Amino acid sequence: MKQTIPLIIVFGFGFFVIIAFFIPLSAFQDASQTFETWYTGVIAFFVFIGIFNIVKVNASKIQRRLSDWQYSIILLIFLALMMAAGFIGGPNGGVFNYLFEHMQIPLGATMFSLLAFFVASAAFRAFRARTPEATLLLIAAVIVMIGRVPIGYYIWRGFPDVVEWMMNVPNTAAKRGILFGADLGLISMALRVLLGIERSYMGGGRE
Amino acid sequence: MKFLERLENLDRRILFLLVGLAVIIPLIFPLGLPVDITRPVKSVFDRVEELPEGAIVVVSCDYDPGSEAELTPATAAFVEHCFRRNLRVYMMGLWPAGPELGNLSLESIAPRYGKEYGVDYINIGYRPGGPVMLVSLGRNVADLVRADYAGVPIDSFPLGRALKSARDIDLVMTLSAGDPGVLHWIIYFSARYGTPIATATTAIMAPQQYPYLSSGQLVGLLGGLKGAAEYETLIEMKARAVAGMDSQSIVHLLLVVFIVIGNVILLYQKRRI
Amino acid sequence: MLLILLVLTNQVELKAFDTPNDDGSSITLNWQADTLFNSYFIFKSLNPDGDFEKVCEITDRTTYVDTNVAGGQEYYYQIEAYGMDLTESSRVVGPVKAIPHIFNTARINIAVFIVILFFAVIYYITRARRGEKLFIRKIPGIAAIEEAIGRATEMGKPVLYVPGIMDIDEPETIASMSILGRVAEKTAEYGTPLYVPTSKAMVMSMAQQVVKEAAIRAGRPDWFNIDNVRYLTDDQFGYVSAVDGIMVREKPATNFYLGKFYAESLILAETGFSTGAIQIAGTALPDQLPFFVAACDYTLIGEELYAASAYLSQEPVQLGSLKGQDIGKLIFIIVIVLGVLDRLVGLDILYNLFSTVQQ
Amino acid sequence: MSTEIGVWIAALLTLAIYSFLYKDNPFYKVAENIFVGVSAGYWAVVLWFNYAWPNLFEPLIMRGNFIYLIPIIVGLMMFAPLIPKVSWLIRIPLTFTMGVAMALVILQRIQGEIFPQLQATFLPLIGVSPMQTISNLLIIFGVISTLIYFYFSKAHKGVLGVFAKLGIWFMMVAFGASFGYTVMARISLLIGRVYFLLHNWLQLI
Repeated sequence: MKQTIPLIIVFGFGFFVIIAFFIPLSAFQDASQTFETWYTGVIAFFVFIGIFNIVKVNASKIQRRLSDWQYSIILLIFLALMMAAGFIGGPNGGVFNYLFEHMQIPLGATMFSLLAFFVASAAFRAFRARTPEATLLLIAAVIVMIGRVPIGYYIWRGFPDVVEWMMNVPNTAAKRGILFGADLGLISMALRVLLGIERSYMGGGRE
Repeated sequence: MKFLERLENLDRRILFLLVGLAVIIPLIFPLGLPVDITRPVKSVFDRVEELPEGAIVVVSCDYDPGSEAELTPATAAFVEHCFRRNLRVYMMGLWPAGPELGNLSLESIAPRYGKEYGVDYINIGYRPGGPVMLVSLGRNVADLVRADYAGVPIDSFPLGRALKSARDIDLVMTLSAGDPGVLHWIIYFSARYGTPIATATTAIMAPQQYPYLSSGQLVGLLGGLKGAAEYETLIEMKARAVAGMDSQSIVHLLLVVFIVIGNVILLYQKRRI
Repeated sequence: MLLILLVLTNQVELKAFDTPNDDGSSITLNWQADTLFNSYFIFKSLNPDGDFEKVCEITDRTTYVDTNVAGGQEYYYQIEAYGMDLTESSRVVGPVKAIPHIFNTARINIAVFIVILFFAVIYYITRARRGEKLFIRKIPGIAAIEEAIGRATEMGKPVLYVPGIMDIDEPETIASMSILGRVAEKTAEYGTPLYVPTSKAMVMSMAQQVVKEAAIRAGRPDWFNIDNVRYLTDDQFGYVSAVDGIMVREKPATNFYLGKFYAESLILAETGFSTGAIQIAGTALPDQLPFFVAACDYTLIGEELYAASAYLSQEPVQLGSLKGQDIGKLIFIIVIVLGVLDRLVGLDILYNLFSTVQQ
Repeated sequence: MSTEIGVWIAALLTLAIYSFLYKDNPFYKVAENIFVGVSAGYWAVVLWFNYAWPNLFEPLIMRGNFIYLIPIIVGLMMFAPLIPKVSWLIRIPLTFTMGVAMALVILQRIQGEIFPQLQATFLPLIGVSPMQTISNLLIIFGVISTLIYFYFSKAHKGVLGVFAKLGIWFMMVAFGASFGYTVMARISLLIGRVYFLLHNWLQLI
């Protein structure tokens, strides 16, 4: 039962949605639409088990005085503050927005901007002409890097066109090939999942 | 050749420091290098130029503060252009924070052109639901949009009444930083209703859009801050994006120098073996 | 003379028909008229000479979908076109009625495509199930997964498994969960600690199940520590900041990044590199592949990610599906070649066959 | 210098994150834990108000649509693992979500990605400029050889091997180009933050 019911659910809902896609009758369309709404709702609702997990993990860290336990207190305080602000004052409330604007936004943007540095260190390390493949990677990267900025245009007026050609031709070709392959892999995996052949995602054993 | 060996094991924090300086210095002391125009940006510009006065352009702010640095300048330049051409701007967003950020641009630009809220532009705010929402939006706007971002009934605005379904939209501009975003507009909206889609994306996402550009599923593309700088140049209003271009050039050159050094080290090592 | 010509050419040609491929809730009107007209009144009636009621006014196009119809009821339509100082009526068309369709014929191309692909996969699964040996070549990135776990064990350090930042409705995440099952089984066998920080609560729930069951399968239920599979935050960069923290503090010997990634890919991979970990990445979409390729030791590219779980399982049935995928690729290649030839001779049959825009 | 507290908080947090580039330190740890706490709370609120409430609870509570009890009960099964006896019930919401999601994904990838992309690969070889003909041929070749690289059930030898190798080359050029193309974006982000520090906080520019 622990295996069968979940497998029936995956099979039933999956194939229903696929079939409903081809049947314009309102009964099918409405049911399919309802399942889609439920599914977005259920996914979102799950965030509360996440919050529960954060509290549990951090509380036990504090209780057991594991290393860096003091920081867990900070985490829990700000979590409580943000949730209280949001659920009492609503998602447009003043405190909620203030914390979002002056803490979450700059923290996110700064974390994101670390990439400027990491792009440099990765380029320094990886772009070395060790093999023919690595050489292609290196040459393509350097051409585009220079051609994309105004100074490239200064050096040679044809640079932007070369960059555009590289993006349009080899880049498009390889990415399209990867996309096709990935989509096939995806469809085959989705089918294995729907048919219950692949069940390791739910910890299920072999057939 | 001890020097090269030292470089090989260079503490990457020195790289980090150099990158930091290369950004800060040109911002304080600008160089003013010129900006060239690429075709995907020109296509967006031309499409806007071709639209008749009063055409409705949906501007979808599908980004958040994380990519604000790249997409706000593009939003501002595009909205500026729309107002200049007397097009009507219908703003929304697939990301919660997007329309709020977009609104800052609207509010600062509209007064300069004497545009009136609800008549020449409107902001219907964040629209959750991604794909499903887009499909129903194209089918019938009224099903989905009852009020603008401030909660005022949409029917009380002329522009709110004018847009009923995908057919009334002349162009969609999505400022996209990920999912849901430009891909969803293409797959769930344009593929179904045939509405032309233009986009401004973060530079990271830009290469991914080329297949859609060449297949005609996208009208045009503003890639990253560079795209915004090009658009600023096209509408002859140089602002924040153009200012950042100097730092860009310097850092790019710096990176190329790093790469050259890396390869010199490699050559030296090869010769020693 | 001129006036008569005008009148003659100004005829309005109206067509009304049941909207194809809908659930029987609308009738579509199309009309052709001279460009001199700029607005059209649409009238509708239940009988051809009864009282026509005005439905609406259209100004900017020459098509209208009437959704205010009762199923099975017959309607008649007429249009009046207005220009500068011209008025012209179309003749009455009808009867038309809206009929529900049970199959969306505009999507038949998609249906056929799905059936072919499903069939290819199922065919080879069946052959494999009958015990036929199917050859699958070695995929370097996948082979490296086991080695990397072994290395962590030798060094007595933990393994970090990052399943991407998206929820379980993304296929990459599901693929990642399947691979996690195999990785957890191995680490449990060796008794190596396995950290799985997640960015989505549902992924956490699923990963907990996967790792727990894997521990039981490996005969080491005591090895499973539920707090090692935890939720951090839904926020992309909040999540990254915490995972970076785990990397520099716990110093895992092996980092797996398998799933759907966005900009965080390089932040993770570079931080991981600085701690000296062996790194194996895999993602299906091309966006983040360049960064993983540049900064990680092995990268599973596109389809390889989906193949990994089938490959690692070494179950004949799963391997059979890989062969099915190869048939899919063959079909793609043939279709592309035919499509190009088709355009070369100017037939455009295939081109139209792959159209998806609906009216 | 700015006199706004909010700007100061933002600036200090920004610097705390940058300190990680030097090495892990208490400032970073504080910023990291604030970040995780604030953002987890933020998303809980956003997901509740934008998805869970309107999609599940509002129809039940405000409109009395009792069928919505089903998804809510299914959702509540997320807590099942807390009770060992029924812990397997967690599989019900997980499999429900996956079933719907997998089906949607298959359909949309075919309709929105595979079909248009295949169509776009049927490129004209005549009636365009010679340069365009060469480019189009290259695209067609590139797509095919990349696909061949992913061929699993044959060893990469002979003709297949040549194509697979070409496929790798195409991918390497694409990866290099994408990497180079995105460097800009990354620098833009740093420019954005430096602009904030210099303009909004220190008010130097």
